[in-house]
Amino acid sequence: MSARKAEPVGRMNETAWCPGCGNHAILKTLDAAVAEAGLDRRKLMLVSGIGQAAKLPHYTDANVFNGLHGRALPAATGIKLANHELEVIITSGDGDMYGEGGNHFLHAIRRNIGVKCFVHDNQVYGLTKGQASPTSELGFVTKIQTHGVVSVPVSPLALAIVENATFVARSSAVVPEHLQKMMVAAIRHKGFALLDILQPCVTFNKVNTWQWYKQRVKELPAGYDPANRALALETALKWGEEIPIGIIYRAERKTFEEQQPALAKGPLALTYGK
Amino acid sequence: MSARKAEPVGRMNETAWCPGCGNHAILKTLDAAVAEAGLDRRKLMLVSGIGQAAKLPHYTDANVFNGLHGRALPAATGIKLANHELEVIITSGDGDMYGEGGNHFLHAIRRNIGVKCFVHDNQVYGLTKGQASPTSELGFVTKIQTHGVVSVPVSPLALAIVENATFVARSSAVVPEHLQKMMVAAIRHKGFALLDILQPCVTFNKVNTWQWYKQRVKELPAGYDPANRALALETALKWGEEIPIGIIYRAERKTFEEQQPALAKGPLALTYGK
Amino acid sequence: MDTNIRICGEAGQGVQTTGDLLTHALAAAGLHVCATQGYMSRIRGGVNSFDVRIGDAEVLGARVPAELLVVFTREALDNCRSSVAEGGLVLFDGQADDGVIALEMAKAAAAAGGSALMANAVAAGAVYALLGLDLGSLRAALSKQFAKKDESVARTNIACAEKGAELVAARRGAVKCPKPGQPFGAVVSGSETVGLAAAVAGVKVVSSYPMTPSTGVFTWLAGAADRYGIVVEQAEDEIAAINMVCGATYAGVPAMTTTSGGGFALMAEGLSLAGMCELPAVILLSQRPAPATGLPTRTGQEDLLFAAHAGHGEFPRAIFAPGSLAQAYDLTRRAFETAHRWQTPAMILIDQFLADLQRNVAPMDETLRPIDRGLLDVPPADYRRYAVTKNGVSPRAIPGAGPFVITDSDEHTADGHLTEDLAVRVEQQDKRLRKCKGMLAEFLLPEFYPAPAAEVLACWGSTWGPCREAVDLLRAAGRDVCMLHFGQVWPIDGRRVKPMVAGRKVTMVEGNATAQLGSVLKGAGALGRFKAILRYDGLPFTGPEIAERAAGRVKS
Amino acid sequence: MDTNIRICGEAGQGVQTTGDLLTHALAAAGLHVCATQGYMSRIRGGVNSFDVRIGDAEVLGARVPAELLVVFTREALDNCRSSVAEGGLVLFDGQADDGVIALEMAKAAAAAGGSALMANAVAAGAVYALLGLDLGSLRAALSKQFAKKDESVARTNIACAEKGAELVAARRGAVKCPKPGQPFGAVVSGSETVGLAAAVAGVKVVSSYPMTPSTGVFTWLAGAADRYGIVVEQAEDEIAAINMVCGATYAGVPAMTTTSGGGFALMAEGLSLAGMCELPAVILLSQRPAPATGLPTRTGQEDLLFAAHAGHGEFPRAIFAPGSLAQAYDLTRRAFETAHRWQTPAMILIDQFLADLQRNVAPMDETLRPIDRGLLDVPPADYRRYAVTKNGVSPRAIPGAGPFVITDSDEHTADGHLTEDLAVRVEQQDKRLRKCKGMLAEFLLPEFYPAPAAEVLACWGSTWGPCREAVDLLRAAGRDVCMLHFGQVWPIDGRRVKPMVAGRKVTMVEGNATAQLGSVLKGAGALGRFKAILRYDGLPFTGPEIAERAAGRVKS
Ligand SMILES: Cc1ncc(C[n+]2csc(CCOP(=O)(O)OP(=O)(O)O)c2C)c(N)n1
Ligand SMILES: Cc1ncc(C[n+]2csc(CCOP(=O)(O)OP(=O)(O)O)c2C)c(N)n1
Ligand code: SF4
Ligand code: SF4
Ligand SMILES: [Mg+2]
Ligand SMILES: [Mg+2]
Repeated sequence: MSARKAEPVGRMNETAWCPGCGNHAILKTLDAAVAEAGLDRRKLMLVSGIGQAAKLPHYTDANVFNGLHGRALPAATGIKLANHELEVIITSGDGDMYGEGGNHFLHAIRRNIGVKCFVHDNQVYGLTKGQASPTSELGFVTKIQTHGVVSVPVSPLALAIVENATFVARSSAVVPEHLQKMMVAAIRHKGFALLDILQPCVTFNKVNTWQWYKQRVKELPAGYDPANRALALETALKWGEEIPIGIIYRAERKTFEEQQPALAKGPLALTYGK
Repeated sequence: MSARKAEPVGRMNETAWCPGCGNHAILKTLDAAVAEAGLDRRKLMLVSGIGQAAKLPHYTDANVFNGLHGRALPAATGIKLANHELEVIITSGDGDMYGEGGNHFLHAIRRNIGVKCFVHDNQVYGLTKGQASPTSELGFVTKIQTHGVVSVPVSPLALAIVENATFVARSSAVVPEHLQKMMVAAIRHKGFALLDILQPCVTFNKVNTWQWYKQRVKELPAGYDPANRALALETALKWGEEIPIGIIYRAERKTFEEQQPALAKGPLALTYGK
Repeated sequence: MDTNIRICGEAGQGVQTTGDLLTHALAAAGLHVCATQGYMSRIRGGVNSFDVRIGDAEVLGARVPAELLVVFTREALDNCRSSVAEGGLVLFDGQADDGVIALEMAKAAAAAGGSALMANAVAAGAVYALLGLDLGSLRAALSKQFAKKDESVARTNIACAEKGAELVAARRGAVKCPKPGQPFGAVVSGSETVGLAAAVAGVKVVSSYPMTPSTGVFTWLAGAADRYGIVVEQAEDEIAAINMVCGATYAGVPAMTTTSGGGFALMAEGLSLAGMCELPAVILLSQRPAPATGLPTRTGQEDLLFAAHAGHGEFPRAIFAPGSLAQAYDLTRRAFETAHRWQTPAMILIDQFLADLQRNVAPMDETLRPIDRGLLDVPPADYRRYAVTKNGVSPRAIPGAGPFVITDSDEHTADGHLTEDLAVRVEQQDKRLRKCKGMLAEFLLPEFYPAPAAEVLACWGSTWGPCREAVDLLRAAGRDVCMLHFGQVWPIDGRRVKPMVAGRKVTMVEGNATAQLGSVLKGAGALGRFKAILRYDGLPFTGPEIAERAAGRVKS
Repeated sequence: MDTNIRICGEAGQGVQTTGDLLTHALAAAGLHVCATQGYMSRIRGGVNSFDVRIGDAEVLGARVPAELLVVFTREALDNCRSSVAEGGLVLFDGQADDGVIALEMAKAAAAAGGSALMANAVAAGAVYALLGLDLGSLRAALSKQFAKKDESVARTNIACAEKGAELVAARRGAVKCPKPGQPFGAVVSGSETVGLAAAVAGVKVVSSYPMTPSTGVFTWLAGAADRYGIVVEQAEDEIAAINMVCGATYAGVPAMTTTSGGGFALMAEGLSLAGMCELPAVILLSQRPAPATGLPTRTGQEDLLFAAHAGHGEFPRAIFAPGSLAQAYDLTRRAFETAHRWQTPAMILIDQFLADLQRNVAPMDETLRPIDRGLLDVPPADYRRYAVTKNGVSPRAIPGAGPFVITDSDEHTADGHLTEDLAVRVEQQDKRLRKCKGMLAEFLLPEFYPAPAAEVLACWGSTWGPCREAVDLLRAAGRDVCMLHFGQVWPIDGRRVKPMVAGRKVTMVEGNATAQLGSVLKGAGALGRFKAILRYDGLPFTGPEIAERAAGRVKS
């Protein structure tokens, strides 16, 4: 048996993030959102891939599945199928979710599986020291993209809307109050929820800084109708001097779990052998 | 040395497709389009993955790279980078391109690499005998999807438009003349071109039949402006009693090849060692 | 004695329907049947074949000569004619010829009031007549087949069968038939058997991407999902499939994915994840000839070394390779049990030959008998997922009720949290690798048939049947030879295998070009020099072939 | 003699900047330097370390005791203090203590008119003074480093260095320093060397997905792309990377991908494709401890067996594992040559230790000397890509000009068209596997150092340096021992290796837990029983450690 003293296992004491990183705010906000949503921590299931963002699950009190780079979504899907009473939240990076994990992103949305996907979108690969990510802007110079990025960035929100996602929102680490609202709303949503969180990476992204995001993020106008898909698409594609934040699209659709006859009797993991 | 008699290698004599399959029409039309576009066959490079559609390259006179299931796009990208004077055309299935190959689909478009992507979209997995594909309709019953498909189908065209593809078109094997026009236009386009081709699979798709497609496909109205992205998105998402066909979206953007300094002196494969 | 009936024609012409019908009917007639298939990677056209080999005793595999060949096309006739046994007959939907009986099947079906589709009933009726068998069991099989349709369908089909029999009545009994006994057992295929065993073992999540020849298991499980309470999901790709399985096992249910070589290659990273996180992921790997796409619908045993070493880094795994259908049932269950007992991935290696093989065997238990997941009843408050233990197995709990269950693909502490403490790394890696010892102790010893002899034909997986037949043939010819069949191919306990083969002349019989099990045995110190009988053309071995090659009559 | 200087602090504090500066400066001072790094998988915080070991003769690896420790934080001090050699000194940006010299580096930088960032120049200056060295080479190094910036930057940095020297002037020469000779060679790292060799060999397409510790090679190539005319593309994932490489090689240019274990796992299917289509794909696999994510920034040699068997089906491949920097250059080139000569994939196995290792070595040739692609000058009109040949290598042409070049991941005819003709399958598989014979004939024999002896320490890849140092130490102590280093680890020509080790006492020295090369050698019939010295905690071996363990002074 391990020599460590026998206390309940909870969060790690210290994060491995840089001082000033947007991840700190996201972590704090997540804790607040979990409290506000009144979640039972024992049923809280955090899933992640690999990257700086993906370390988050270790820093709070929850069940943790910190899997492979890019594979948070299928792992979360498997977990949700095995026990749909768990509140499954993914916290992962833009590279993780839209780069290596792009195919799962496309197809998990189609399923409308009830997992909440919080993407810490710092528009860069943090953990591997600053290469471009799928959301890096055109011209972004790195040690790999020495002449600047030439591939147009993805628009994760627009992709999700086209894919018939049922909850598509954007917020940012620079507006923690708004972020908390979005997290709670995502948690309360029944199907798949995408929350793209603009996050400053103070070390490797010198373009999209705290300041940069702060100047640009702008809450959706009162009266904005998230059920209007065409409007939502238009809104999702906005990026520039103004970056809309809020629930950009919302729809109702049966979840994947609801359509699985095998789950009718309760979570498979709990009814096993019964 | 092989015992086979020494003739120039060309197409295979016989296809392995079912009689009545939409692929026959696509093959014939491709040959006509290649002729119409005046392509030099020696520079014609057909790339495919695995599936029924993916067998096409063997049935015409061209260079052939018939690679792995889902991986036509990265292989084609590698080929184009090595020799950008080749006319690179992909002929692949909906499962190949939007299922297994989904991540490459997302990212090849961002690059605007000059390959032409012809997707034989029969809304089913043909070669593996009739499972649902990413474009199968809700409720489509198969031996795997015994209660019918519950994941909403992808809209490849809308995805491509959101991704800033520069040429996005739809046609069908049921309208070969139109198809030929689209193929020629795609070939003449400079960057990445997506041409989604609705194709009856007479054996495994008893829903989306020749008849079904014929009744629904409808050419875009005269005066339709393919440069209008919002309209293009709206048009791309139309599916039902009327299915628009034609060049749904078109834009200008530098190709990936044009932005590679290393390619300035000519194709890498031809300037090698010089 | 046994008789071989071969049906050949294009894909889509009813080769398989006719074969399936005959297989079930002849089994019901009280014969031992063994049905095997060879088909091309296309949906229509080409030349497919379906062999129904019937005997008055167990028949374990195919053989080349057919006493009766049923062909639907001229191409099939040209292709298969050379395989007709001396004195054998051909039933051809075309022109009569020497040894060829013309039977216009579609026309006959029409004459009997049926559709062209019912040509297969005509063919089956004719086969029955040529074998001199009573039509009773064929009628019953047709009634059963169409039980869910309007009663007239079965009736018309039966009329067609009778028409077929009538049309060849002149040659009734022209093909020698083994003597039927009491009907027994049920006809099952390898795919069905693996699927059933998994369902019975309690698999609850199956996530796969279709790939021949693994799709049969996947499809069977999809069909059985409602009955056994399983979620069966077609993943977007194989990477998703294995990661869903990892997630599901973490959360507490037995889960499996089914695939073939190319798909398995994509799962290698996920396999390593299961090793690191100590997840009981089960993978069915149904082999076909490779590299790359290879021969998608053919058989081979080329993925053993890959399966044994797939995934980066070092972690324990078990690989089972059933030979018989009974073993397919038992070892599938054993794979689940082993994976759960040792909390590490387990694989089942079959191939197209075994997947498609059908025989009538003792009925298999279909009642759900869920395996023990090895969960703590009540995890203590200070529960640690990766507590260091003597046998390497840590107490397992699942998330949701009690203390947190924390798992990480990075190296981690006993808590499950990621760590860069290098001493902890060694402790955890040692812990994981300690399982190897216990797993080796549970190694399923290879089995001799019929008993140890001077000469050993060593094989694994599906080669069991053909190899056993070969041993029978060779022994009948006076040769002191036996089979040694490996049902588990990884890890191999070399120390226990060595004495089994020591002093014997060993020939590896494998469906690959490099004698992969041979090198595993060599590496395990179990075997020194050996000869090899190898086949990698995509077809399964046959008993007579192995016997001839072992006897040195053909070059190996 | 040699002296070890260790710099420790948090990520982001300039540990690497200081280390790099000292490495270049001390090399310019005429010392032999060997710099090694240990860092955590984080961008800020933690404890990273950078060792600069300097000698009056070649230094090949690290050692644990440091004569001089430079620490930026209390945590680093606590962590590393025990590794200070007896009588060694610590330079600490904090409180003085027994053997600890306080040096407020940022403050000193400010005093010298510099910014806090220039603390590393202060530290370097102090190190120089403690070693009793003249500041000349340090000044030159700083001038060179900031040559592109305003001249004042270098000047201020130099002032900082002088300030550092001044502040410890009282202890000038307190740390023994090897005697500098003539400055020679250039400082290069393993990553740089592999990148350079690939560029020089004529790689034209590099497609990778970032993954430590392979990113260094990728980054170096990106930086050299314009100079050498290379397209360097960051793929969306590793599957794309390998398939782009397959496409590019098919179309006629040398291409490479760089990755580590997890990414390589995702490439297994693509590797099999290269085997089937006979494409000269080159993969740089830079190893780190696994399974799964493991220890992302540490070193290990755990992927040999996986690399040797990765990919479904059977096909030839070659795996090189350079030990020295010179070998990294030569074997990278050899990988490209082998891949092209045999038209099959080749791999280069390095690891974090070698990737980050820096030494001053004889300058490497940077002129482009493109390898022979092995293309037909003018393909004949009846050209067939997969014509069957005696040595298995078919004539290679590229698409675009002459006859069609047809390739298929399915089994194919000599034409390249897919086939289900099983005789052709055998012919083609035999053809491909025939290359194995020729490749084996080219097997790079392992090398003895200094000469065969009764006892053999056998190792591969990056263990070369530490193992060689161990042999020197053991021989100095009178032991009849030698090293046998494998620069090629697959395929192994067992028949030629066997006589090299026969009759000698062999100990495998490997950076893994299961002696993987040992089992490969066993499987190749080259080796029977062996002992093993293994390490898998993520750190590289050191010479003294291997020597002690070989001498039995610590348990292996
Ligand atoms: C299969 C695989 N490929 C590559 C890596 C290396 N890797 C780790 S994190 C990462 C990218 C991280 O970027 P992102 O997901 O945006 O997270 P961030 O660090 O920016 O939060 C990469 C490429 C890996 N761990 N596994
Ligand atoms: C890695 C891998 N997974 C699965 C397969 C099996 N497979 C071959 S084709 C195919 C799907 C074909 O569907 P689609 O791409 O739509 O082509 P179609 O046959 O319908 O033209 C699959 C799943 C494979 N060859 N490789
Ligand atoms: S590198 Fe960037 S994303 Fe990572 S912890 Fe530092 S600031 Fe945050
Ligand atoms: S199965 Fe469908 S897609 Fe394939 S050849 Fe037949 S009709 Fe065409
Ligand atoms: Mg990021
Ligand atoms: Mg399809």
